[in-house]
Amino acid sequence: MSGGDIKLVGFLCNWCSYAGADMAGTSRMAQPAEMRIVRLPCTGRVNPLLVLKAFQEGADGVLVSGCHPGDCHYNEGNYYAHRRLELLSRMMAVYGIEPERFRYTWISASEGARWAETVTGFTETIRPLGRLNLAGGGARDDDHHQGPAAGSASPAEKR
Amino acid sequence: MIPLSETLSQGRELVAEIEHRSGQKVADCYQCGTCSSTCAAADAFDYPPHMFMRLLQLGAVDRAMASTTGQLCYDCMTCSSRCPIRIDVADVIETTKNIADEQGIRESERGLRLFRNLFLKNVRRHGRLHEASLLAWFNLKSGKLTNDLSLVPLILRRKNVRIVQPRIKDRAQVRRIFQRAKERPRW
Amino acid sequence: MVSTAYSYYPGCSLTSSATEYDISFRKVVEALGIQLDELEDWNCCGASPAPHHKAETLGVLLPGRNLHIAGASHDAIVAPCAGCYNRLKYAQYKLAGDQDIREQTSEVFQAEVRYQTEVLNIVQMLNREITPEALRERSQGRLANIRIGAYYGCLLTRPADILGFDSPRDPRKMRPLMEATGAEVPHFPFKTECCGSYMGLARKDILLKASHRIIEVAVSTGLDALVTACPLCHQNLDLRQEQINKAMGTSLRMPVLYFSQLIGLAMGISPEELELDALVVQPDMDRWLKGVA
Amino acid sequence: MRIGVFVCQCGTNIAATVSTERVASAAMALRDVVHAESIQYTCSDPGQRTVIAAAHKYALDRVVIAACSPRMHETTFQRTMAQAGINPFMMEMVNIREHCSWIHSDMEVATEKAIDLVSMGVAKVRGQTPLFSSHVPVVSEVLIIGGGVAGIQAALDIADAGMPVTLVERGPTIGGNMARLDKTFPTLDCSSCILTPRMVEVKHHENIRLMVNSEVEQVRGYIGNFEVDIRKKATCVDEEKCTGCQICEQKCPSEAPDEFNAGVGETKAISIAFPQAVPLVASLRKEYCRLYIKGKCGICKKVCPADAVDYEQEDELHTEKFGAIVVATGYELFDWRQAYPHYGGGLYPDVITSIQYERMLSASGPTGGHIQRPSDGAEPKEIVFLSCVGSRDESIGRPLCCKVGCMYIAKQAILTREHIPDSRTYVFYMDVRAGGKGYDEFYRRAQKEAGAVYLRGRVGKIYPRGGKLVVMGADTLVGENVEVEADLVVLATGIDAAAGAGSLAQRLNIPYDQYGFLSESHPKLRPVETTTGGIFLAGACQGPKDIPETVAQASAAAAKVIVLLSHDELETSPMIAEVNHMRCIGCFKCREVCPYHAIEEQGLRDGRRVAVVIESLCQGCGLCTVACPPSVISLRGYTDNQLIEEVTAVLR
Repeated sequence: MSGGDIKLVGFLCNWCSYAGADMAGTSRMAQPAEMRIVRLPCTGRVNPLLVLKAFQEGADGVLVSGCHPGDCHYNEGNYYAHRRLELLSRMMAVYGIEPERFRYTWISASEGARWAETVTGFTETIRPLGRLNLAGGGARDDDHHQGPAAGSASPAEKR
Repeated sequence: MIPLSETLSQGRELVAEIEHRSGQKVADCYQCGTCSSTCAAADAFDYPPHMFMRLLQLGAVDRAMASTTGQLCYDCMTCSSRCPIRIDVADVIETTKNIADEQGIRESERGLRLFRNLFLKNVRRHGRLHEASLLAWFNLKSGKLTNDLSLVPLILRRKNVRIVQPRIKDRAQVRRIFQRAKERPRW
Repeated sequence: MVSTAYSYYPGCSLTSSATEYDISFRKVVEALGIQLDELEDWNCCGASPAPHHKAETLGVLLPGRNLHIAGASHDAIVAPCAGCYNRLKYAQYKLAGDQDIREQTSEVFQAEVRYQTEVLNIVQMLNREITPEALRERSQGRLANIRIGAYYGCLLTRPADILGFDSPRDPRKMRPLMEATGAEVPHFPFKTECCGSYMGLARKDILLKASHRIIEVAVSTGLDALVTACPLCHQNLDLRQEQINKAMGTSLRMPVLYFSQLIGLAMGISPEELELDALVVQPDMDRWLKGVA
Repeated sequence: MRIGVFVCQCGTNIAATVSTERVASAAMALRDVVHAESIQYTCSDPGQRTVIAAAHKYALDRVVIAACSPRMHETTFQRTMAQAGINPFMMEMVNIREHCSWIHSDMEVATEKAIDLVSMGVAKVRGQTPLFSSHVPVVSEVLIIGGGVAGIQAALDIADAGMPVTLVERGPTIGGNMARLDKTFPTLDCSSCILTPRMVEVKHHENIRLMVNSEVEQVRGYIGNFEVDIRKKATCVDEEKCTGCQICEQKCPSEAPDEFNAGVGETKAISIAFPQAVPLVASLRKEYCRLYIKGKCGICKKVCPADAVDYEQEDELHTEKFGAIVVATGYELFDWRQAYPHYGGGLYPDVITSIQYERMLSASGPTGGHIQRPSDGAEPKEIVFLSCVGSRDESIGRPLCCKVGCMYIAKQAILTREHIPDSRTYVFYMDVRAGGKGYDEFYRRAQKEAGAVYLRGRVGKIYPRGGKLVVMGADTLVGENVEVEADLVVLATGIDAAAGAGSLAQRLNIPYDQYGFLSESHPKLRPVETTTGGIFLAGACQGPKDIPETVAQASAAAAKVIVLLSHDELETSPMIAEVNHMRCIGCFKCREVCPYHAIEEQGLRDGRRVAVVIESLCQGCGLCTVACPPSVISLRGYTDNQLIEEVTAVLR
């Protein structure tokens, strides 16, 4: 992985934020290179377990971005997303992950600059935190194995 | 003539201070004039409320601070209650005036300053205001000796009117209050 | 032990230029069988000259002291003066909303500040103690011959978010009790316009113009009287009515009553007891009470 | 599994910062990749031919194209796949331009990132299965909701194209707000002269079925196949029999408010809205009828020469099928009375609204075209117009501009001078918005020819004095307060969405804003579409509009409908949800979250109740996949496994 040591994953809805990221590109807005974008139809498709899976597999930060409330292409997908993701962000500490490593935001197709700022800000937040060490969190190839997953901490097991 | 390049950069900090203290945004004002049209004192101001807001928008804070608007506005808040943008115009004016006071910008409305000072002095000394004393002192100090004298018999025909200055017991507490307000006029 | 009586905060005006407000209020309250305990050693609220506005110290400390005293003994404090009511509510709002202000205030008072006593104006209190139905029952249409205007002015309703009493654009809380007197209460377009406040001494010109407008509209609305709950408004509109006429070259006549005087009349208390003689512009009581045995 | 990877150089757009050769060779190392190459312009004809040739040569069954945004060229390359004999959905695009080469400058960093992105694409396409679009037949009938000028225009356009139209109108006549106008700006055309012929055309058009006094109750189905319940309300008058003679109205003893004339004058409980109403049929409003209030009357039935009055008439419920729906529910005027107590709140009879004034201007209106003060019937000489009453006023929750107020005030000022030559008009305004063709000239004409006194400022208070109204305003240009002693005050009230627009939107499953205006799919490029396929918008239901704009949008919506219904069948996207019936537990959580009501309950032979996706309704948002407790719903093209593979491809 390039662009420094950390790995960031972005789950973006196709209609707003992905288009916003396209816009940032079309406008040639320089951004840090750690972000890897996964395109989805809607943030309502983002299963919290998918976010946790990303962390478990080695992501150091996960960003979810969709349409502004009221602007959802599917009318209400982002409201469901908001509820789930808000809950998820409050639960991060429980999973042993610094809450700053997870963020969700609303960026429209016309907000290229805002996307660029968000990526930059998010990357700069995670860089000082460094790699995520999921103690007892289970399999991660490039980390030391801490033995078998301790108790119920691993979301993967729960799944 | 307002040199905008200058005022907009030089006035920026003071406008920000006014906005911060009042919690209002001067840029919100769209100059509809509702505030002025409802203001019972607008005729007496050099700048009616909407123009006062405009001065702040243009960064011409000096002019706003020196205007009679702040001094003559008696804070009835009619403008604030009718503003279509919900700007608390009265608060913006009052805040600007207070900042002008702090900066020692001299009030041209001497009568009003005299009234306020005598009022507060009376309360500071005795804990309660005595309207008759206030009238007497104001007339004496302002030189308008017969001001409102015709009202005195009208007041005196009331029952129970206190002829002498009332005083509260715990004047020490009131002095402490004024002392604190003098040391720290704002929280 | 907290008393069930109201703590009563007359304020400075009610001891000098507005004693008829004090007397008539006490008469009404007495007739309703409610106990009033005058607030011990109360001080001036600071009125308009004490800087308040958002963060000014004096505007909290002066009324705060009264709140603090009342809090020791009473659940509710009633302030008939609209200005006093306004400042008490302001202080309460600041004290309730900001711990730092609470702490600093406690430091000045040398005691943990008590600020939670309920603050009531005269309209709120009387609405609580006598329903319009009950007043209608007592008044038996006593004032059926007259048309009166409810004049709210500024301090009773503004700023609405702090006072939370009534709409600042279209207040209506005085109306039910006023109508229960039997009188007609037509829409008074200037019910929220300012009378000129404390400008009387220093800038009479502004005040007289503003008050003149209110009286003029009251006359053209065909009112027999205005009713107010503010001594300053009363001073400007009644006490200065001659000055107004002189300055504007008019000969308007508009009696201005205190809310308590009107309610007292409806309850059958005599005009003399309610100190109606103290008014500069006298209402024609014979006509008002025509047909009352 | 044989995957081909094509890395586009996009001229120098990509190649300047990403080494496409290195990306291609790195791709060769990925599992199941049998071919990778770099192409200069992949989307060009030669580029596509190169892809097709390679597909044949290497017997590819999956393809990854690393190029620009899929939002740009996904359909292009899906077509290429079809030409190459590969299922179009077995292709994954990787965005190494907008998300890589254009935002990074370091070649090393950008190339590494591009390699990562390609491995994600490869991982995802490995989990892909062929998908096939299905086709649904299209009902060729069209429903238009609302019979104002927008609905009329759309109905006529579509009907002229040969498609059957049902025009549903809530009120007793079509014509909408435009029928209430006297003249129109900036040409001063007589409104009814231009509108009523169109209304009659609707009535007689062989392809249009007109349903007045009718409302849409429920909408089921999907694009091409809507099923709609329409309630035709009982009006106690048989539409077929009524001849519009108005004898019933003349004899009816029950007075009723005249809604068509905005309360200027009264009408009867049984009446015809206005003389040019279409259909010209009386209707009875029970809430004002003596028979229904007091239980005794029946005069209208006795006097009707056509025997058309039928007190027993009941509501009719029609269920019809439509292929497309045009919503044209229009606007209504803001009710100012609560919001502006300082203008009297409705207590002063001589403070009226602009539509009331309009009705007075109209020769066929209740005053026969005479401007009269409601208080005493006198002809006013000093008339004050207030703009933005209920517009651009945040304090009452209406920050929006009504868009037509400035112009209709100018029109009314000009007409006032024509009606009362010795009158004087005043216009309090904040800005004059005259941005249409001929509009600015028209507003200037109000000043120059009609002598209207324009005052820049808002009015703070209106109160009565000696039979006149004192209007206290500010002239912000001179910085002083001004006062007018007016005979009549006309409030240019703002525009609200029609009452019930929000609840109709809910029934149609289309979004709307906080003011009840219906939302278009895209403000620039899809201005008449909604986010629900097959439902289109026309006119002021979408936001304040003037007549030319409304008509233009109605024709645009009609064109969209005609395009849609010109096909016998519709292709549906296969990227939709799918339930694994074996493992479905029948909890129907999916049905609760589905914005499109695309989940239905189905009984299996073993007695279990399971969820089934209605393919033509599903829009592929994937909300259900997350809501499903046992995770047995998958979204084709975005399955859990695919997404996990995509993410982990670069993390591991």
